[in-house]
Formats: sequence, structure tokens, C-alpha cells
Amino acid sequence: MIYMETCRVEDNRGVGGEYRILVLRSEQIAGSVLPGQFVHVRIPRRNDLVLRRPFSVFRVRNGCMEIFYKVVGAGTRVLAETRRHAALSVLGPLGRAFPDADPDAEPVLVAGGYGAAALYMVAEACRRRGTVLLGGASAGDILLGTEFESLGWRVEVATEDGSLGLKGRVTDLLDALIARRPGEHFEFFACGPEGMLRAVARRAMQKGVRAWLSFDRRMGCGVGACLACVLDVRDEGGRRRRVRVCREGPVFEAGTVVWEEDPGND
Amino acid sequence: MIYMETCRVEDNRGVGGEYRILVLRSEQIAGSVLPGQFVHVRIPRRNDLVLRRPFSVFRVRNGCMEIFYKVVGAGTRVLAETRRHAALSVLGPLGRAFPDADPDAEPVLVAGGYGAAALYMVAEACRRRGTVLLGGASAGDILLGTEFESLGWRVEVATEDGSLGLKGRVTDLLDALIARRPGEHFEFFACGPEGMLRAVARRAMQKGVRAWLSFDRRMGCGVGACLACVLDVRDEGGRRRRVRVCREGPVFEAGTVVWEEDPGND
Amino acid sequence: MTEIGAERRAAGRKEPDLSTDIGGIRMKNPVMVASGTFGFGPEYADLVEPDRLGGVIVKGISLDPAAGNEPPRLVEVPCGLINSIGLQNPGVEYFVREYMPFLRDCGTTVIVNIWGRSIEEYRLVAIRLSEAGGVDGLELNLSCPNIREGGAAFGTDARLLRQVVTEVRASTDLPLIVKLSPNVPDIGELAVICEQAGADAVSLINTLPAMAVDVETRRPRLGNISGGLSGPAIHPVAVKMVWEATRACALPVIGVGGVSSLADALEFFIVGARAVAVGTATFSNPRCALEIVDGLREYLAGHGLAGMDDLIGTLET
Amino acid sequence: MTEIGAERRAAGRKEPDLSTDIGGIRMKNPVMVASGTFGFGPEYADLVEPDRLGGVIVKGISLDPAAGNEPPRLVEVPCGLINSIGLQNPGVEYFVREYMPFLRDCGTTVIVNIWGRSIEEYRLVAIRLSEAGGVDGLELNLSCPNIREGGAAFGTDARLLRQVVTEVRASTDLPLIVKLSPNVPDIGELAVICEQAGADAVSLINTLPAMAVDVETRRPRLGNISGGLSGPAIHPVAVKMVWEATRACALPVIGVGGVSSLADALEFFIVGARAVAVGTATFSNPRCALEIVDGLREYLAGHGLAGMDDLIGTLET
Ligand SMILES: Cc1cc2nc3c(=O)[nH]c(=O)nc-3n(C[C@H](O)[C@H](O)[C@H](O)COP(=O)(O)OP(=O)(O)OC[C@H]3O[C@@H](n4cnc5c(N)ncnc54)[C@H](O)[C@@H]3O)c2cc1C
Ligand SMILES: Cc1cc2nc3c(=O)[nH]c(=O)nc-3n(C[C@H](O)[C@H](O)[C@H](O)COP(=O)(O)OP(=O)(O)OC[C@H]3O[C@@H](n4cnc5c(N)ncnc54)[C@H](O)[C@@H]3O)c2cc1C
Ligand SMILES: Cc1cc2nc3c(=O)[nH]c(=O)nc-3n(C[C@H](O)[C@H](O)[C@H](O)COP(=O)(O)O)c2cc1C
Ligand SMILES: Cc1cc2nc3c(=O)[nH]c(=O)nc-3n(C[C@H](O)[C@H](O)[C@H](O)COP(=O)(O)O)c2cc1C
Ligand code: FES
Ligand code: FES
Repeated sequence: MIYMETCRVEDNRGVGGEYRILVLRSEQIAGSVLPGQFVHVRIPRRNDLVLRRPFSVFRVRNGCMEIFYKVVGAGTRVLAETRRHAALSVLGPLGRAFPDADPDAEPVLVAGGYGAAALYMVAEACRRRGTVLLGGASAGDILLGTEFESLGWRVEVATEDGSLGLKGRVTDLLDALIARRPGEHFEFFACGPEGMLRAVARRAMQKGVRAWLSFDRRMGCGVGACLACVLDVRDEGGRRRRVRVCREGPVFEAGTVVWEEDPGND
Repeated sequence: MIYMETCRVEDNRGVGGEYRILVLRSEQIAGSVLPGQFVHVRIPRRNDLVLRRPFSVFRVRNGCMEIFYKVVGAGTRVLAETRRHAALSVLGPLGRAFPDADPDAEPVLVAGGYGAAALYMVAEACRRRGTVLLGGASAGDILLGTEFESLGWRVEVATEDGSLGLKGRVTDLLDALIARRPGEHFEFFACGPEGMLRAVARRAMQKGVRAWLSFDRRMGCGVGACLACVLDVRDEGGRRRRVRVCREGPVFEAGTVVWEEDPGND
Repeated sequence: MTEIGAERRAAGRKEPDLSTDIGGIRMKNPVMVASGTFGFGPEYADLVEPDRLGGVIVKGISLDPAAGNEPPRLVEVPCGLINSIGLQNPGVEYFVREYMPFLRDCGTTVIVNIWGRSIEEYRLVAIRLSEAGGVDGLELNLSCPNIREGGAAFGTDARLLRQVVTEVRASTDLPLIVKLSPNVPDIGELAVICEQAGADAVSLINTLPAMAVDVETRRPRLGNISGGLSGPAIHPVAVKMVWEATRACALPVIGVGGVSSLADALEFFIVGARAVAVGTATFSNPRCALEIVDGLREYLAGHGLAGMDDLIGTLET
Repeated sequence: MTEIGAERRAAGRKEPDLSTDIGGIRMKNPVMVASGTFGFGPEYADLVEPDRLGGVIVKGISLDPAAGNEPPRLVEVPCGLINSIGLQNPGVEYFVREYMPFLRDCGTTVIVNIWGRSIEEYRLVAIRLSEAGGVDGLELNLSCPNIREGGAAFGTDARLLRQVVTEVRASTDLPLIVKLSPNVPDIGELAVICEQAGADAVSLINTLPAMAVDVETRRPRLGNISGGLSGPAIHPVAVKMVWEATRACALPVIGVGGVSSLADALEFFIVGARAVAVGTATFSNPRCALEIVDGLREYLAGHGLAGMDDLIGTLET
């Protein structure tokens, strides 16, 4: 069931750099959202912005749903200025959640930037704790490390400029992890830029690991009506199909995705 | 000289009903504005509103220029929400001022609704004090009565619903005044809805009184470039000319205005 | 018309009558959802009760499945958006099998928007949908800026327009609405051709051809380079076109383009539209069309109008 | 072009070269102010140094004085405005006598927009302005939605278009810019006709025909019933048209429509415009064009581009 709910802003705080957490009082959506689902938020006061903005649900606490967002453009700038007690129209929960983790596999969460937000509920839900790999351009883009640790996950970090953790990419951490534990039966859960997802998919396919990827696409309706957010996948029969990230996704199994360009060697 | 000035909001307070006073810190405009001139204010934050909004300058005090406005639509609604310390872009001073009052005449200010705001600086500037006639739909639309009185003007009031002063129109007050003092040499200064201006003009022409009318027209540029705000007048030679309210006006001598419809009997 | 209105008023304080008729298509109220913005029917079911809508206009259906254009397919611009979906759809057979059962039962008027790469394709889709049952009308999309073959050409070339409407008309008994291209100097002329060729209504407007560029990468913001502009930005253009069309011919006109509030819909009715369709606004407010229905009822009651006939085409000039 | 660019780059960290050339009209930078939004020259003088503009395009001038349409002449709509000024102007004689002295001395390129009710009127105005001295180019307005005779018809009818351009071309040695109507299915075709008929450039776009209704009074919001839509709302439509025109013909194109920021101007340059003109945005921000000039200089420097030729038409598709 998708709801359109008017949510009060309970909090809207900066958490370093361009990152912020928006806390929304919600009955219906918070009560039913699953890990990996997202919501579609109407930007208040700016009539020139005709589209909602999609955000993963970061977590649900005390009857509130939280969104962990980065200020990148006009819409998120307005959100950043939105004060406590303001009312926001939110559609959700939208999309298909990450599936339950395989109890026989060691879960590895791979996050690029605010992708970490989409994986936090997975980390909460997994019976088994595993490793979280956090990547970003710089130390400021490494998000939620302590939160994942408090949930009992092992956290490893890579930054492209070397300002925190390994100097390199999050997939370098993944390579190292795979190399360190050759016999391990892994399951990957990833959210981040498409290049990162592709790199994770490539490793998963090479090693025969199941990998769940959460995609980011320009969205119109968020509910499957406009066909803006399509992605090409193969169905069981190997037939190429064009599906909607907002409805059949945003989570897809790596093996089903048809990559626009060859995954290459990254 | 027309300036484009970024003005800080020093105050923005409700003064009853839909009426508010906006106090703007201004160096350039406040330093040179004359009675009857107006400013053109950019509406902040609402990118969908592409036009500025014109407002008479109500008064200048302590290096601030004040605007007395009524909340009527999208732009004034946003203005009403604008907080202290916000910055507003203001163009001004614009248009031609009321001329200096004739020292040999008894000045009569005739105001409909927020038209009173445009006449306040006239009341300040006149050497001779006279009568202010304030009209409006209801008691709440009678504005600035005590302020005019503090300046030493006699104030008379008419409301259409009779909730304050005479039940009737401001022009009924004018008729009574003229009847009361048949030998008096008057000069009228009027600002209000076009119907009221027309009625004032008719009386002025009948009695041979000089009347200065301040017009309200939809404006684009405010400086004479777009030709949106035209009004038909006759020049000295009696030739019909189409002039710009924002540049040649907003103040016109009643006798020069070509009325679209016959002034009629109102 | 005014007589009927007077009669209704005389009948006392009845609820205003929102029903309307578009070239033989009866609708319980004149507010529909526009093609391409409401999917194939069930997508918004959790949020919008379809039986409270005047009608649903289904996303464009073609003979064969179509994959549409490459992403990105949507870009937001001031007070609007540009889409280059490219008429992706699963083809008429799949549509009839998978979606018509829902649509037949959804309790509202169902209009199917159709398109083809040739007149023959238009004809075959029309025939298939006429047999399907449950379709109340067809909307011929002759104006899509997003497909290379056919598309807008049918809607701008007078000769082609006459031909495609005539041939589809001969192939189906369903009421036929023609969705024209706004990219023409004289929309009235084309509306008259539709009328002569046997169409039952026209709908105006489709999106305006448009384009946006990422100035950092210097690449188009859409996979397809250009697309069609919709949303509040185009509403004043649509109002003008609807007004012109209603003056040029007797066909009922469906007003489409930038409707996001009651006032937007009222403008269309006042200039002469017999129905409106809400498109882009649904993305931001899924219940926009329903809110307009409620607002319209209040407006009619508040203005002493007994029904839509007292409102439609009452512009005073 | 790229060679020149490379040379310039080699010459070191020089200021980028903003100068451009529109069909023989040299301009110090490619940002002008659009016809009808900057008056006859002096109106904005207190706020905008004209000698820092690329050029001023004067409000439409006709042979005889014209009173224009009845007020209200302007209505604000989402991200735009509709105007129905109706080409009010004091006539060419008065213009030359009263305004040309200011314009001759204002230190920028002066383009005069002209219109007529017949081809003969266009010709006579062109001749008078050619003799006046100080006019750097003429812009033929063949696309005004606000006058009944002539106006847009010249810009949408291929035959008339060819005729008016040919005849005006024969009457003047001034560079000739044709301002086309956006209300056509294929702007490229019309641009080619302008090229063949001897025009030196085209400018795109004029306003889109549009209309707004007061839903309480049920009257048009404009005295003239309808008018032309301008502002950010039309920018994506203009970008598409400029792109089409630059691909269809070799004429330089002036991009007009909804420019209110550096990014808007850059979009025009990237799709191929050799200059832009700022219209409606000047009302809200009189210094908009000047701010774009400054922003453009920074953009070129920041992106290692030596001049406009390194930017114009560099869309990667
Ligand atoms: C399923 C999903 C989950 C997301 N979760 C998060 C999250 O948890 N935290 C977070 O910070 N961001 C998230 N994003 C990205 C977020 O939607 C964009 O950053 C945001 O829409 C930018 O809006 P803007 O107006 O500030 O930027 P602008 O660039 O001004 O936006 C203009 C348009 O582009 C779209 N857009 C811009 N960037 C993106 C993007 N990366 N992906 C999709 N559309 C985009 C906007 O929605 C809007 O329509 C998610 C995106 C998707 C699709
Ligand atoms: C010279 C002049 C002086 C004015 N002085 C005052 C004043 O001192 N106090 C005050 O409260 N109001 C004054 N007004 C009227 C004021 O400009 C409008 O009330 C205001 O623009 C309404 O804007 P809005 O967005 O709230 O309303 P909307 O109706 O949403 O405005 C939409 C558009 O219509 C225009 N518009 C709306 N009403 C008017 C109007 N009455 N006159 C001209 N344009 C209008 C707006 O500027 C805008 O372009 C003056 C107008 C003029 C021309
Ligand atoms: C995402 C999207 C998809 C569309 N698909 C179609 C379509 O398949 N067939 C069609 O005739 N019109 C289609 N349209 C056009 C709309 O039906 C409508 O004519 C246009 O968007 C203007 O209305 P609006 O401004 O209310 O959106 C589409 C519009 C959008 C935004
Ligand atoms: C008030 C107004 C008056 C205009 N007058 C003319 C004119 O006289 N001649 C002309 O060719 N274009 C005229 N235009 C059109 C503009 O030059 C320009 O093409 C159009 O407004 C689009 O640009 P913009 O969106 O930047 O305003 C006028 C536009 C406006 C808003
Ligand atoms: S966003 Fe509309 S279908 Fe996915
Ligand atoms: S408002 Fe532009 S000329 Fe007066």
C-alpha cells in the first residue's frame, strides 16, 4: 500500500558538510516501510519545481521516519531550509525492498556516499552481522560509520583522497575482503553511484556471489506511471525487459541487470 | 536617478486585517524619494513570480523607507512572510511625484483604502494643513487616521458599510466638504481605485478645482521600457497621447486624463 | 444551454451537475487524467479512486511493444518538465490482456491513447481496441514530439491528418478524439480537418518540443537530446489553443496542458473546453484531479451554476 | 575555429574574448537586451551602463505611430508573463529624431526591431533607418502575436516570408536579422528561406501565443484577449528551436527566450547561438544581461576557453 501522508518536520539537522538528517513524524509510511524502500517528497513553497524528490528511508525511530540527504541542488536546498513543524507531503513507501538476507551467507554492505543511508535498515534487519564498506571522495563523505558499528557491524572505510581509511575506492576494500576470506560465502548489498554498482556486480558475478543493488534514477511519478526511471534487465528466460526502478526496483539482483556499457575492468 | 538597492527588512508588522507595514533600511532610495513616488520590489524566493510588485512609499523615517501594503495575492503573501534581516531588491524612486501644493489653496487629500499610504508624504510636505478624507469598504479599511491627525490634518471618514464614520463613499465626504465651504479655493490630491479617481476628477472639473490623481496600473518594468502601464491623456494642445503611468505618472492632473468611459454620475 | 441551466436552478439547491459529454463519451465529471501520466491504469490505485475521476486516458498504445528512448527521460525546468519517454508500451495485445480487466472494472470512463508509425498501424490498434470491450473512446496521438517516424508529422501536415483520421474513423465505431500538435500556426484549421474527417472531439495540447543542456558537460540533459515540455509553463499556450479550436469548429475540445489547480481547469472550461485532463501535476499531487472535481462542484454551487453547460464557453470578451 | 581557440590559449592567460559577430554586426560581447523589454534606449540608463552590453535591440518601430492595444497589457503566469502591448511606438520619424541621438552615443551595438502592416511598410522603415546613421542592424519582427495584420503571418507563411525578406534585403545595406515565429512545425525550413532570401541572421524566439482568464469575472486578463508568453517558461522551447535552426542553415542565430541566468545563456551558445538577448528577466533584474556578461567571462576562463568560438555550437550529442 502506497500512502500520501502529510508529515510534520520534527527535526532537520546538519550532520557535517552538505549532509543532513530530516526527521518526519509519520504514521502510515513509517509503519510499513521496509529496508531499501524510498519515499517521494514534495518540495514546499517552490512552485517552479514540479517534481517530487526521491529519498531512501534511512531509518524509523519513535514513530518518525528519517531521511539522510545531501544538499545538491534547488530541491534539497529548500529542504535544508525547512524548519521544525513545517508540513511535508510524502508519498511512500515506494519500490521493492532488499530481500531478507541469506542466513547462510556473510552479509557485506557496500555504500558510496549517501548510499549508506539506504543500507542502514538492512543492517538493522540482518540477523547476522557482517561487514560494512563505506566509500566516498573524502572523509566528509563517509557516513554513518559509528551507527553501523553500534549495530554490531565491522566497518571499513576507503576515501579517494586518502583523508580517511584506505586511499582508494570502496571496491578496493571489497577486493581485499574477498581475497582475505577466500572460502567465505558472501552476500552483497550495495547502494551508490552507478559506476560503483557496476563494479560490485562484476565482482559478484566473477565470484558467484549474490549481490543486491539499489539504483538511482531520475523519477517523475515514483509509482510506475510515467516510465521515466527505466532500467534494462533480463528476466528468468534471459529476455531483455525494460523495467521501472521505482516499481520493480530500486533493488535488483546484479545478475539480472543489463549494463549499458561493458562493466569493464574497474 | 533610479537606484537598484538591496534593502534589509527592519520590520514587517501587521497593522490590522490584511494590512501590514514593511520597514526597509535604504540609503539611496529613502534619501531621494518624493511624495507620490513608488518603488518596485522583487518578491524573494518565489522563482515562479517573474515580475516585481509596485508600492507607493508610505514614509521615510530614521533612514528607513516604509511601505504600507495590503496582502491580496501571491506576491504580497510572500512579502508578509518575509522576516526581519531578510534582503529585498528594490528599484526606486520611480515615477513623478505630486507637485508642491498650491500655497493659496486648501489641500484636500482623498484616499481609498491603501491609497492613504501614497498621500501620507503629501500630508507631511504640505505647508498648509487641510482635510484628509478616508474611504473604504469597512472600518478595517480606514487607514492612518491618527497618523494624519498627528500631522495636524482634519480627518473625515466614510465606509460603505457604515461601520466607521459616514455610511457612504469618500466622494460623499468630498461633496459635503465642497458644499460646506462654497467659496473655498481647494486643491485635491487623490489616490485610490480608478472609479474613485474618476469621481474626484468629475467634481474637480465641475468646480474648477485642480486635482492630482495617483493611478494604479499593472506594471512590468516600472521604468518606462515595456509600455505595459499606459494611460491616455491630452497634452497642452489637446492631442490625445498614450503615456506611461510608471514614468509620466503615477500622478496626473485630473483635467488631462482621458477617461475610458464617461465619468458618469457617480 | 442557458435554458437548461435556468431550469436546473429553478429546481432548487440541487448538487451541481458535473457530468459532461465528449462526442458521445459520457463522463460523470469533466476531469480526466492525461495520457502518459497515469500509466496503464492500476499504478495510482492506492492513491486515487479511479471511479471518482471523470475518465482515465491510458498511456499511448501501439501495435507492437515499444522500448521507448534511452534514459535520462525526464528533466525538470522552470514550472515544467521535459520528457522523452518515447511512447514505451507493451503493445496492444499485452495491454488488452493485462490491463483491460482492471480498466473495465475501475468504474470510470476509459479512453485509450494510440499511436503508430504508419496509418495502417493506427488502424490496426483501433480495430483491436474496438473488439476488446470496455474501451469508451480512442485518443489518436498525432503529436508526439518523441518519436521519429510519424508522431507529430501526422498532426502538422493537413493532408496526412485528414487521411489518418478518415481511415481510423472508417475502422472503428468507438468515439474518436484527435490529439493535435500545438506546433502549428493555425490550430483552428487542423481542428476543422478533424471535424470534416469524422473525429468526435479534439484534445489540446500535447507537449511542446523542448530541450535542455547540461552546461558543465555540454551534453543534452535527455538521452533523446530533446523532448516535450509539459506543466504549468505551457498552460497559457494551451488555453489559447483551446480557445482557438472551439471558435473554429463545433467539435468538443478536451483541454490539456498545465492543469494543476481548479483555476487552471476553469480557464479551460470558460474558453470552451468540455473536459480537461490533468497530466504533470499528478506527479507532484496524485490527487490533483480529484481535488479539482471537488473544487469544481463548489465553484458551480457558489456561482449559482447548475451544471457544466452553464460554465463551458462563457468567456466574456 | 578550434584553431583560433588553440592559438589564443597558447597566448597565455589572457582575458577570454567575448566578442562575437552576427552576420556582419560586430559586438563586444554576445549578450544583448531583447526588443520591447528595454524601451527605445534611455529608459534603463540609470541602472544599466549600455556600453557594457553586447547590444541593444530597440522596441519594434513602424512607419507611423501606433497606439498599441488596450490595457491591461501584461499578466503574470507561472514562470512567465503574457504581454499584449501591441507594438506601441511613436513611428520611425519620431524615433530617429528623439532616440537615435542617445543610441548613437551609447557605446554599444544598436539593432532596431521593425514591423509593418505590409511589405511596403517594412521596406520604408528599413530605408529610413538605413539613412539615419548609427543603426548597426535591423531585426525584422515577423512574429508578433499581438497585431492582427501582418505580424505572425509573415513568419509562418513560407511564401510571404521569402517575399518580405527579399524586398527588405533589396532596400537596405544594413545587416538584416529575421525574427521568426516559433509557431511552426519546422523552424529549420523557415530559417533556410531567410538564408536564401538574403538575411544575415535569424533571431529565435518571439513570444508564444497565450491567454489567461480571470475565473471570477470570466473575462480575459488582457485587454486584447490574448498575447504572447515570455520568460523562463519558454526557455526550453527556445533552446530546441535555436538548435534546430543552427542545424538547418548556416545563418548565425540569436537566442532569445527566457534567459535569466548565465546557465540559460550558455545553453543557447552550446546549441549554436552566436548571441543571446535577455528580455523579460530585465524587468525583475535590470542588470541581468550585465551579470551574464561577467559570468560568461568567468565561465570561459574557468573552462579554459579562449573565446566564444570555443563555446558556440559545442553540444556533444
Ligand atoms: C531511489 C532513490 C533514492 C535516493 N535516496 C537518496 C538519499 O537517501 N539521500 C540523498 O541525499 N539522495 C538520495 N537520492 C538522490 C536524490 O533524489 C537527489 O539528490 C535529489 O532529487 C536532488 O534534488 P535537487 O533538487 O536538490 O537537485 P537538482 O539537481 O536541482 O534536481 C533536479 C532534478 O533532478 C533530479 N535528480 C537530481 N539528482 C538526482 C539523482 N542523483 N538521482 C535521481 N534524480 C536526481 C531531481 O529529483 C530533480 O527532478 C535518491 C534517489 C533515488 C532515485
Ligand atoms: C504605482 C502603484 C502604487 C501602489 N502602491 C501600493 C501600496 O502602497 N500599497 C499596496 O498595498 N498596494 C499598492 N499597489 C498595488 C500593488 O502593487 C498590488 O497590490 C500588488 O502588486 C499585488 O501583488 P500580489 O502578487 O499580491 O497580487 P497578484 O494579484 O497575485 O499579482 C499578480 C500580478 O498583478 C499585479 N497587480 C495585482 N494587483 C495590482 C494592482 N492593484 N495594481 C497594479 N498591479 C497589480 C501584480 O503586480 C502582479 O504582477 C500599488 C500599485 C501601483 C501600480
Ligand atoms: C511523462 C509523460 C508521458 C506522456 N505520454 C504521452 C502519451 O503516451 N501519449 C500522449 O498523447 N501524450 C502523452 N503525454 C502528454 C500529456 O498527455 C499531456 O498532453 C501533456 O503532458 C500536457 O499536459 P500537462 O502539462 O498537464 O502534463 C505525456 C506527458 C508526460 C509528461
Ligand atoms: C513587454 C514585451 C514587449 C515586446 N515587444 C517586442 C517587440 O516590439 N518586437 C519584438 O520583436 N519582440 C518583442 N517582444 C519579444 C521579446 O523581444 C522576446 O522575443 C520574448 O519576450 C522572449 O524573450 P524573453 O523570454 O527573454 O522575454 C516583447 C516582449 C515583451 C515581454
Ligand atoms: S518514476 Fe514514474 S515510472 Fe518510475
Ligand atoms: S511598467 Fe513598463 S513602461 Fe510602465
